[in-house]
Amino acid sequence: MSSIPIEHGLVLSAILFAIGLIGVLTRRNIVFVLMSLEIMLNASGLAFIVAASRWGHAEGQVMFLMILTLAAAEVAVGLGLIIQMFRQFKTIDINVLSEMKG
Amino acid sequence: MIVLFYIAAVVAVIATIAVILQTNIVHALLYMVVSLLAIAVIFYVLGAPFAAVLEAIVYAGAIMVLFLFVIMMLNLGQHTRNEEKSWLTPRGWIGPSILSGILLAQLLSVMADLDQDIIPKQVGVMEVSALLFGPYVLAVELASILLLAGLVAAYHLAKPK
Amino acid sequence: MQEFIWLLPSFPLAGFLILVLTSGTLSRITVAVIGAGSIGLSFLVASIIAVQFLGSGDDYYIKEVWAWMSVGGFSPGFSFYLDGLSLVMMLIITGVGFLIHLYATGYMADDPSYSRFFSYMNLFIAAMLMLVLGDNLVLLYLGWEGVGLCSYLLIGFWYTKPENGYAARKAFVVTRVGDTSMAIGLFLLFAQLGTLNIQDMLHVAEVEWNIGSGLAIATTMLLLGGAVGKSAQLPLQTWLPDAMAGPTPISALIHAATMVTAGVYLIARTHVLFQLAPSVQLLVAWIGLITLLMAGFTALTQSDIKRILAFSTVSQIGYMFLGLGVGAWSAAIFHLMTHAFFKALLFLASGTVILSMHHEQSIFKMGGLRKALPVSFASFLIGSLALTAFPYTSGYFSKDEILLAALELDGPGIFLWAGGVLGAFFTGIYTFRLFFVVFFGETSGHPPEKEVGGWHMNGPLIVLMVLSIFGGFISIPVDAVFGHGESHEEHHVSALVHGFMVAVPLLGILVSYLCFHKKVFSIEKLMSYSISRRLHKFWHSGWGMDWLYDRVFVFPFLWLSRINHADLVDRFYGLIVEVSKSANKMVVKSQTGYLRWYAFIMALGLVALLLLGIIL
Amino acid sequence: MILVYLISILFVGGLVAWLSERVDPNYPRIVALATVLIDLVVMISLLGVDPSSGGWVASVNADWIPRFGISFYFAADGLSLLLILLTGFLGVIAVGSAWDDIHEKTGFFYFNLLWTLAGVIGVFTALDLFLFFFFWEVMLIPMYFIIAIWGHENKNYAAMKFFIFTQVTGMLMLVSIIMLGYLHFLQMGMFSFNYHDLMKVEASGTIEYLMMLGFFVAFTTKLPSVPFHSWLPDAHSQAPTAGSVILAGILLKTGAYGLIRFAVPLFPESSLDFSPIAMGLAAFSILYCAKVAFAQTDIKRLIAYTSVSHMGFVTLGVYAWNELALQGAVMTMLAHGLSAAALFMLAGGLQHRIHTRNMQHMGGFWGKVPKMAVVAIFFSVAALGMPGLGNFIGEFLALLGAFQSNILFTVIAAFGLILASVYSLWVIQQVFQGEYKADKFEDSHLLDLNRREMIYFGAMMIGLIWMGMYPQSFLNLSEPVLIELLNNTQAVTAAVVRN
Repeated sequence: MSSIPIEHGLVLSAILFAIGLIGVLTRRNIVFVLMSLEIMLNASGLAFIVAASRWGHAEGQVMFLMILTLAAAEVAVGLGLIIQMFRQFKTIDINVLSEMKG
Repeated sequence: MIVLFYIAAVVAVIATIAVILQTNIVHALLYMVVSLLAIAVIFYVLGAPFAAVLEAIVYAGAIMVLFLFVIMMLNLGQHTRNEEKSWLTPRGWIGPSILSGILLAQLLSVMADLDQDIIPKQVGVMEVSALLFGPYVLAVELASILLLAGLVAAYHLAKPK
Repeated sequence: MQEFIWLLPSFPLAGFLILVLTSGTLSRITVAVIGAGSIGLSFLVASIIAVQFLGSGDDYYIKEVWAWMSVGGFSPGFSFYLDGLSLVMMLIITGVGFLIHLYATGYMADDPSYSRFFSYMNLFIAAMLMLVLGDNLVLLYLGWEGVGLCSYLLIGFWYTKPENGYAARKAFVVTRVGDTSMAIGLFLLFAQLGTLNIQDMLHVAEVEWNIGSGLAIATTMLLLGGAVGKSAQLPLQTWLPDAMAGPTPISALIHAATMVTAGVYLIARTHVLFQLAPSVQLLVAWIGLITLLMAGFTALTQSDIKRILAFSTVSQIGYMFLGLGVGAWSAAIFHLMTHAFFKALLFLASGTVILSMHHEQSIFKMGGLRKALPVSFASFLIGSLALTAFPYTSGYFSKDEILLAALELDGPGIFLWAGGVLGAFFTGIYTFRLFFVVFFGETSGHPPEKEVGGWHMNGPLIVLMVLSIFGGFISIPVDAVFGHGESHEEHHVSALVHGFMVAVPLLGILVSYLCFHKKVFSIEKLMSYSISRRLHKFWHSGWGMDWLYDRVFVFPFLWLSRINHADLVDRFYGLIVEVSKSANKMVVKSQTGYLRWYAFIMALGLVALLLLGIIL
Repeated sequence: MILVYLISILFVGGLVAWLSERVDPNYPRIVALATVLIDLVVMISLLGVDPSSGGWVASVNADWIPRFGISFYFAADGLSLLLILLTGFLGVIAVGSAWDDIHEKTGFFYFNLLWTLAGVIGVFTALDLFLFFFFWEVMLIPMYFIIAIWGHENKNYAAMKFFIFTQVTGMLMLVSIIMLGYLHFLQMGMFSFNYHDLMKVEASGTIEYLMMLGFFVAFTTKLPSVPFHSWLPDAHSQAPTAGSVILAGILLKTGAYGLIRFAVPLFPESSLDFSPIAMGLAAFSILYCAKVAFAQTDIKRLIAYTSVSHMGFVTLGVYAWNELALQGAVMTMLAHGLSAAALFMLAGGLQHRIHTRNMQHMGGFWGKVPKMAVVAIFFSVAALGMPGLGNFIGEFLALLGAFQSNILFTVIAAFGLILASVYSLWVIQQVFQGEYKADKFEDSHLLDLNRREMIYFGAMMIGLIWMGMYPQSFLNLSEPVLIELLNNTQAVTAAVVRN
């Protein structure tokens, strides 16, 4: 049997997504948060690839490429922000950044 | 090949869990690289070699190195582990885990009745490129502008006063 | 000359405009010449027109000056209608008006706002002429409101005293209540009859309405509302006594001779409608009677010289209403004319007294003035006699005709007559109470050194004295106007009744003489009983009408204004603002500032959405 | 094209005025005055143009967004002309009243002033409903700035309230307009926002009623009428004098114009059903606001409430929907435009002199400022409906016509005449009569009207007397329009009754 049930691929991406979400919600270190975000992004990219490979399409890879670009840009900006934050607050605790509240 | 998929999947899940549980940030980063490489393997198995290569080069190579640079710049390492440990209380895991569990359950229930199989078929660089520079050329251009904007923003933000 | 009838209001109007536009830069003498002269010119023109009109033998004359507006069948014009009734009115207005203007040039001589005074006076005359000469009810309404405005301005002429402004507002607002009723009457008339031209309207009404029909009753009730407001009859009489706050010539001109009789004119003008609604006509009579009696009692208790005369005016207009109510149209107009003569005389004379006494108005602070103020004394004597209907003075003829007409009316006529005679008795008492207290008896306070006067003040008094005595012999040419509405047989009453009617006022004078001159009966002793004190207080306040109206209308209105100062409707919109603010406050609490919290909420939202998708 | 010129002169003039401030802060007012005067001349020249078929003069029709049937369709008839002339006249007056009043950001002020006027003229001439809505918004935003920048102590609150009220209700109208266009699409196969096309649209009872309500609420908010009036007292009391003049004199009339031109003719049947409610609302509005006016101590708030009260006569007249009543409504609009503007200018003049609007701090000004007292009495008396002046003609005709369609509410509304005298005279007494009090302000600041002010007030007085003594010259202009509207709606309603 040379076929994989599509559910298995999607389930994997769902699991990775959920793990990434846990990371985002739990960690206070902003670098970890950013990494968890990357996990989530990656999981969604995986879902695209899985879905596209069901039909043998190339569009899934195009979408993945887009996500990749997005992730790269996001990481660049995010890390720049982290550096700036560390300069200002001398910490990478995300809870410190809670001044913008109603 | 199919066995490879399941092995890579298990590796990816374990490595990812390890990422979020780690207190040592450099270790976490290494687990992350492992996870990404595992996913690259999965891509390959699913017939997306171009994506697999990019995953390895851009994600595992470039982005993770970027993280590493930042960690080095901020001089995070062993001495922040204690701080990290004190932030990670067991109670803090409960809420997110329950929420994510529900989300996962929902996603699984949505996928439950998909009864279709993937027969992996190689979709090479050529097809992808034909699409990229055909119908999606505008998206590519926009993506390049996004990257440019990201570059400028990152430079601007990280610039010392 | 008749086609120049438009000149009549134009002269005073021109005078008004000149005086307003120059706004006090003219010398006093110029102001006097313009102010009084314009009325004099009007009187001259009026006289010539009158002679020509009477000579021509026509029943009426119409002159359209310009079409005011023309909208969907509603086309009142600026057109003047001259007939016997408006002729009499215009002569009274310009004639008596001129005399009063002349008097005022002296009376107001020391006032800083000389020019302003005459500009108002001229505007008043112009408006009053519009009122009586207008051939449609809209033009009449224009004059009607115009005189009200002038009355307001003149009552509040001395504006620095807040109570004058209050009195002026009261006068305007109370009459405005009547005016509104009249305006609604006009709407109804137009809706039903399709025209507001008085003569056309009366003809159509006569043809289309039955006697006693509901529409006739409704319209006449509404018009009556206007009339009682302007003429200070029950239930809207309360403004007139307060209106005495204005300068005395105003009281003579507006609040005795002309404006307050506009209601009488209105009813006489539309008498055809009132004949179609006999019940309302009878109501007019009863209103007149009750008002004249109430005002008589009140006049007895007043001590301010002008207020006594004001209540006496209310009472005399009550007689006119009584006359209108019993169908003695021409008698009512006749009484209007004689009343204009003798009441103007009394007011002007009281003006001289007041001015000589340095603006003292309480009769009990005067006394024994007959030597010091001979002209006033003579004027008051003649005026009072005419007012009490002393035989062969002008008031005697007119009042006699009204009372006899009342006696001849079937049904309630005898009561109306008896009431009227009783009123005449009181007239005798209160008039001569004033007369005896002011001119006889002890001199109290500081007697004046000399009487204020001069030809321009005494001249009008003398002319009015003559008119008050002999005015009864003037015959007014109103037969053609009321011709078809009035029975014209001679009054057949026994000599006994007639003698009785003559004797009653004389009896009143006698009582007054005994009480207030000879002091046979002591008023002080009477006043020592609490019941009489209370009664005195009650009558003094004008039967508590002001008290009542304050409580029924004024206070609730003020109360409503006070509680709703901030506009309840706005409160509703404020409520919306409050609700959204507090909702905002609640939402703000979720804005913790923790990034992870936001992410958590987002995930929660995702879960909820997915749940929704699964369920549906 | 002349109508387009009318509007564009103002738009361009506004821009020039704004730019000219860089040269000299005194230039904007001169530019503005010149602009409105030129505009006024152009308007007067419109009177000489012979109307084409249907009574429309100077109509312009060009495509704007043809896909949705939206076009630049301007045209004027007698009714529009009257209101345009009022706009031009009061525009001159408003520039005059701002002459010495505005010292900060003069360029931007006159820019806003002229753009508001341009928006108003657009509203009065647009015959494409989308275009109409466009101008409806155009006049709103500059007005917002006028209040928010040059207003008094509580200007932000007032400006925001003004904006929200008109904006929210304007949205309701937009929904109705789009609904109408869509119904046209469904019935005729294409979109159109042309006034004449939309007249032919048929709608079922409920839908028509709802669309009518959308228009009604938008217009009665602008008018305003209870219960949508409460923005007006705040806006007026905070706005600078020129803003009040435009607001009271012209902007409120756009609401009334909208009722006559759009709300009733587009939805004749549901308007007929609705008329008792509208007339009742009008009568209530007259009495309620007259009473609230009496309770005010702030003179501008008081005048604002009297405005609402007087506008009740317009609503009453419009929903009576017969010739007399409509003519009355139009005359009331014109006369109230002048009298209310003048009263606001007087109040503004007082505030400018003694820096208070509280009447309890005033009293006995007659002796001190006699000219002002005479002018105040003239306009108060005009406002309370003195015959011989324009307001009387309007209110009398409105009531006379309304009486034929609804006796009860007309009688109730007539009581407004009494209350009008109560509050008008109360103002006179508080400000001008009584003892002279100068303890709350600098005595020497209380100067009588200067020559410039006298010219403006004199012009407005002449206008009111003209309207009062020979209203025919105004009535003739609006008569054919109103008769046409009446015939159109009567044809529709008669057809309904037959079926």
